[in-house]
Amino acid sequence: MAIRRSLRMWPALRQLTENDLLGLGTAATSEKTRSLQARTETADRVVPSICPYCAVGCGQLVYVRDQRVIQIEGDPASPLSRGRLCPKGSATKELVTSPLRQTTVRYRRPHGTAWEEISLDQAMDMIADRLIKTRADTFEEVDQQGRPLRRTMAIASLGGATIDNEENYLWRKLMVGLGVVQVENQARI
Amino acid sequence: MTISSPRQASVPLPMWQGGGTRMGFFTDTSICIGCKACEVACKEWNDVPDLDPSWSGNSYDNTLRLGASSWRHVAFVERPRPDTGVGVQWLMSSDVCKHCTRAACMEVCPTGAIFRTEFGTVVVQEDVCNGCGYCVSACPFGVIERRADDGRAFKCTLCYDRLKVGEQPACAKACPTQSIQFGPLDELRERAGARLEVVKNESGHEMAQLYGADETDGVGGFGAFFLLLDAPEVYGMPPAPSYQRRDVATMWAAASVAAGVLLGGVAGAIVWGRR
Amino acid sequence: MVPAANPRSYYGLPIVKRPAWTQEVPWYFFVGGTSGALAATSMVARWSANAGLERRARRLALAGALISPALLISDLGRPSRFLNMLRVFRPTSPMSVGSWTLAGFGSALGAAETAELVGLPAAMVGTAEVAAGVLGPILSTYTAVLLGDTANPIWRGARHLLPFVFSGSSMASAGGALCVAGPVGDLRSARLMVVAGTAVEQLSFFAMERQLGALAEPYAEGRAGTLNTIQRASSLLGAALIATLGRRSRLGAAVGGALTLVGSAALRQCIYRAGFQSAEDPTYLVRSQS
Amino acid sequence: MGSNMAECHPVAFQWVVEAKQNGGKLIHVDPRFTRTSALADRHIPIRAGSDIAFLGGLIHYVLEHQRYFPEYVRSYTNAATIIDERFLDTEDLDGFFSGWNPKERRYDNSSWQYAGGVIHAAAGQRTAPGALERATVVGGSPPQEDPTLQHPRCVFQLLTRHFERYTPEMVEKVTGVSRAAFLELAQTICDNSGRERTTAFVYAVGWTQHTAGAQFIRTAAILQLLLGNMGRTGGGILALRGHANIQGATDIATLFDVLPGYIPVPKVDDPTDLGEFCSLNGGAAGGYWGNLQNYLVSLLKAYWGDAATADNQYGFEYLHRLTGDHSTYQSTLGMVDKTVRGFFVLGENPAVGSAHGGLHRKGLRNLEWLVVRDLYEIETASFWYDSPEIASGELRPEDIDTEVFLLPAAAHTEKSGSFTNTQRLLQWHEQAVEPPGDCRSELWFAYWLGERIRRKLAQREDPRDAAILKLNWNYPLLQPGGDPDPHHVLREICGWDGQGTSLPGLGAVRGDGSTTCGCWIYAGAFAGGTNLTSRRRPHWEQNWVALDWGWAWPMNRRILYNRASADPEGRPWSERKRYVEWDEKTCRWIGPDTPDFPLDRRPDFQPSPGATAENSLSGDRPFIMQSDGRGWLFAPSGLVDGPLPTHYEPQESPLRNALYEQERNPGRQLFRRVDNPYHPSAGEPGSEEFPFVVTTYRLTEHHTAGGMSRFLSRLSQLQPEMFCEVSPELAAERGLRPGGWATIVTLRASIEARVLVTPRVTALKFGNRTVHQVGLPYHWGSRGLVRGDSANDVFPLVLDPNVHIQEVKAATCDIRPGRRPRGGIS
Repeated sequence: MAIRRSLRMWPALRQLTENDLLGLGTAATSEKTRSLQARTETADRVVPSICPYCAVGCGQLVYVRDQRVIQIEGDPASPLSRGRLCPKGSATKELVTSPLRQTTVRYRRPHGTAWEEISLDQAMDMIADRLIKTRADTFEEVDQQGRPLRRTMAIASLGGATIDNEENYLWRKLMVGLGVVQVENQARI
Repeated sequence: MTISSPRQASVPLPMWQGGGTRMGFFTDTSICIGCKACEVACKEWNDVPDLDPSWSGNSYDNTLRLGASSWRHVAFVERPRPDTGVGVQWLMSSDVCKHCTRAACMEVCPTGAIFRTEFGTVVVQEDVCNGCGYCVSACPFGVIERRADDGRAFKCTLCYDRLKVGEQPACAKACPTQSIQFGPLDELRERAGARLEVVKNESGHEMAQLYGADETDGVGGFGAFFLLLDAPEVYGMPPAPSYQRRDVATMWAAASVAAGVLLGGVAGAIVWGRR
Repeated sequence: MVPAANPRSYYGLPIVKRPAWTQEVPWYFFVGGTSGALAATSMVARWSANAGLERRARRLALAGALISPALLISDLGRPSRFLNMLRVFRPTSPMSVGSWTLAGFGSALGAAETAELVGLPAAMVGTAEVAAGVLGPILSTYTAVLLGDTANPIWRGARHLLPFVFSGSSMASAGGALCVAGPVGDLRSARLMVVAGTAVEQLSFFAMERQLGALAEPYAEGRAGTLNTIQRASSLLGAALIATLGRRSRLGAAVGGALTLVGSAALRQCIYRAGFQSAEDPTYLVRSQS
Repeated sequence: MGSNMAECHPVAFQWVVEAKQNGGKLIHVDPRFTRTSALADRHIPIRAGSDIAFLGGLIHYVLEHQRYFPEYVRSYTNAATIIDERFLDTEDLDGFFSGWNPKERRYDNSSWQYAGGVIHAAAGQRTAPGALERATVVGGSPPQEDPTLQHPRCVFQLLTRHFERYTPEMVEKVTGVSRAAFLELAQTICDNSGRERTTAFVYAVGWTQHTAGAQFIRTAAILQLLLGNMGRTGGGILALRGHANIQGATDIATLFDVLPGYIPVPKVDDPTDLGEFCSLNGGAAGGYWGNLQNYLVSLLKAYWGDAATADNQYGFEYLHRLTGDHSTYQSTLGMVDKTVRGFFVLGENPAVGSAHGGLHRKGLRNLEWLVVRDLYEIETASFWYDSPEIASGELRPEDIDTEVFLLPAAAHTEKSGSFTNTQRLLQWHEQAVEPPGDCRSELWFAYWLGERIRRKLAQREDPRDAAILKLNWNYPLLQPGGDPDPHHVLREICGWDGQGTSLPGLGAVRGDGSTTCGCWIYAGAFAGGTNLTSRRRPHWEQNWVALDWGWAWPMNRRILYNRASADPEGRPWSERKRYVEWDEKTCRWIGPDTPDFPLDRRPDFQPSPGATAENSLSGDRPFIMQSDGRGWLFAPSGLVDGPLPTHYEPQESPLRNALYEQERNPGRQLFRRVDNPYHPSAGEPGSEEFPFVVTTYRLTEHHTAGGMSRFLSRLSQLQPEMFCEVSPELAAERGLRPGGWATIVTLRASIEARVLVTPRVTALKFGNRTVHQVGLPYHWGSRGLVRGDSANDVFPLVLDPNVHIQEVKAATCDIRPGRRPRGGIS
């Protein structure tokens, strides 16, 4: 039975049965080829997104299957990009799924010669302590003439052009609350 | 032995089943900005392996060729302006498998791994190819290649899987300036003809030409043809690719005669040798 | 910057790819070709009732028919998939035609041999032998079509002459093989095969170089050039020895035969190697097309 | 000009290509022949840093040949305004304006004011000198005008005189652009401006990264105003910005000198009274800045919520105060000098991404603690064991006492939020997957760090902590321990009223504490309680302006000042250029875009006496952010280095200033210190040591300093090595072998690069002098899949005085064949 079937599937015979004498077309196709399908068809959901590289703001569609990004490509609906992407935009999938990505907290102690792994919670606590101490040690209430300053000049922050508006807003709000003056981003560079 | 000229291809055009519209690429190099989005989009979609990073010094081209692991290749040509002679001209062109009307790679493939799809494109079936390597020498464009570590031959599939679900190929979709255009071949040819007029007359590129748009050329026209601003060889493409099999008959004839000579010779030797 | 070389090229990079094949392929051209000619010999020998020659030729041919597929399979990128060669029959593909030919050829020879061993009626042996004898010459020459049917300038440019080079060479090597293998007594026909074969081989090779003109350069340069010298020298020397000493001396015949075999093998290697050199320099292709 | 659009913004370039196919002309003025030039109708090579001379030449041409747009100039610009009689021009003082204070190296701009009053700038240096004593200009008409433009002290005449000597000959002498090429360009631009046609300028960091960067852009603005190309379709000056949200980060203000919405941060000498502070900073002036107090109070409400009351001036007293320039380069020097002890780096890579990388790495080494948040382990995180200084053996990790925290960040696919693109368009990206491992969003980081700090500080009773403890920090979380809801944060940014209803727009922002609004220019993005930034209506379902895709600030306006697309009477300048116009029937401004003007304000509207803010502008004043509603040909305030752009040589230049005795921008920010040496300039002894111009740029295949591209195999293989671009002439002169190595030498560092000899780099002739330029892409560093020396290492710290941006587009260097000595790069 199986033999007869596989014989029937033998392309050399299908050349005759499928009127593809030269065997250049369908007769030559394999089972796998006939059932081929684009992986975007198998996505659980398609998430609207925006390219994270330059400021043109090209529309992207993120295809997700089993909670993993399986493809990122242009969103044809965007009046800015009309579905097109540059090489960087086209490489976005690698940007977010690369095995080279840092996924654990790393800590380097003073004079240390190697990274150490610490928990995110511990890192957050240590950072909070450093910030509080440095601020307390260097807080300037007023200047020499007694004019209010209410700030620390011993803490600086750089970055923001690659992160969201909401994130910039919250970060600056926190820094203003702490009196951290030197909050800057790429716009200056 | 008379050899038929490339202009009159003798062998009947292999039909592709389904009779669906033939789809293809028109690459208009006059608006290519050399961004290589096509190269990246292709690799990302088709999971094509990376090349070892190496800097060539040939303008901005570090891919250098089409091959088993580069299915799109952007060529960069720097030279003095041919018209005025002063200033520079920087030609850029995204090369790809031509999906020939008469596809040598496919016709010589002994396993049936390479076949003609319902879209008229030429595709290698990775689950069938046994790496005989014949297609590599057969391709007039040096497109298809055997992957050393893998043994099988690979080339552009014109995103067969995407076409099957009505999507356009990854490179054409990404191309920012639509230098790479995808669509029904006859429409593309029309568009290209009109575009050529503009490029020649308005932009003043005297050498501008369509490459592979013409059914009567050596390989019966490309499924992926080009508008070039200069001769094909300047971009590393063959000037007049011809369809080897157009004189397959004479080749086999020669072989038969030669076989005859062999048989005759042997017979003669034996008969004569008897005395 | 693109050098202003003429004919122009893209940074001097190759346009067509160098062959993906390995050493086994030219060896197969040699072994398969010889074995094909031997099968023809054994067929004719049977008609001319030369049982000794028939059997010897057939056995040698069979040996070749067994080695050939081994060579081909080891050349594949995916040897495990060698059976796919018989997956389809593509008349458009010399390799497909060749695979089926080789399959038929091998089985025919095998059948002939077994039939004889188990003492089946002579007619059966004969039929099988005829089958092999007819397929044989095709096996010897189709490989030339296989090379001619590529985009490689130096092969493609000679597509109508290569078959003669191959048939002549196969005839010569078949004769050579017999000279090495056989007793001095009935070597006359084998010697004639060597001389005639070498003549056809060398003449058509010469004509081929003429026809190729500038494209023939690789035959004079690099490894292909060296192999060319070797093949020409040993073929001519072999033929000369066979024609002279081979008459009387068994040793002379054997040495001449050996030289012929070397020449014939070197010839295939030379042509194969030239394909690489021809592909690597884009100017050959551009010249051949402009 | 100053942009390589095809390479740095390829997808936006599709519109240029399309315009070209519709008959548009593309002219690329750039030191290098780039992939943009390849597609241009014409490429004009220019000496890096000489753009003001070039644009000034165009202004001179337009004025001399009367090619300006008379109606537009007369009604929409301050051409007729008469300037204070004390004003003296660079023509009078050979490169200086009146008011220069050599001791403090700064200008007092009181003599630049409108005669009979002071005027506030819409941006930049907001405070006008003596604004409290003298009458502030309010309303459409400044005190003194001459509509005939003949008055010797009217802006038009001053402008004419200022650019008198910017002749085609002078342009050739300064920029290296031939007289013929220049005139052809000038012709083209004029022919393509006016009622029927418009010309647009596109620029990027090629204009900003200079010691007179702000003035480069000012020059283009003057030209575009004269030609009537502002506020109209196909016109304007388009800034192409480099990062997904660099515009938003500027708006929402992770910048030291502005609060969200460009509200100035109080300086130490500003009044402590909220009202006084506002009027001093433009709050008493005309135009929309007249509502400064509304914007500020609503922001303070967003920051301190219920703790912001009338009694504590809505928390104005909580705000810290500035004592000068506290920009990032000052912070870097602070780190080097150990006054800055702690440093947060969020998705940036100063170790290789900022000018004078060596100095930045020195700063990092002198820190007490450093927090780096990124997707990959970038140079700024690994400087202590992997940097040129370590490689050279100059230092060992053991010697470095900085404590480093590297926190993995979430990618844009792992969080929801909005980006503001280069055209002020807010677009929302949805979270697709959960971030892996310890990766977290900056939203999470900011919120939870704040929580911890507040919890820790709550225990101690320190009055200095009031601002942080009273901060409104109540945000709904997506899940326990997770991110705050980004939609809620955006709502706070866009603001709500007493009932918590989202504000319909910036007009609804109040100064009486009844509204909360985190960024007044974003007010309206959440109108009707829906997140308008997440709108994705396909472009084929709407008109070409596509107002239903995302949301552009302010008020979803896509072309700013688009009132100027109609004539003073409100009629389109031409049918071809019809955009926004006055509709008598509905008594409204109508058009495919949101009119950038009070919707129902008649063209013939005249303000009632005493009216303030936008109500003080008459109906024919399109530039509603300016206190006089006009486009400023002459900037009486706002800029610290002059009311009119003036050509100065870069800090390091091979040529002397051909126009003035004063070589360089007098106001530029210098840092004379041993670790920041400058090269002697033309004429000075030793200048011949560094005879070539060096400039930096990006390649399509990489992104800025490489943090988002060098770690990606797909991109790395496309541009795998650091290289330099030199002309065949320079290669011959210096014996540089194509494909070989070269070392670029400066007093800051020597870096090596592969040599790409190309005719795309042209040697410019200046009389008998040839100036060679060396081009350096700045994508590489010591990390990633492809590595190389960092171009930024060779540049000094020297800044534009207005915006404190470094000059990396023009400096001097030497170049020699071969690799750099292995002994280290500095």
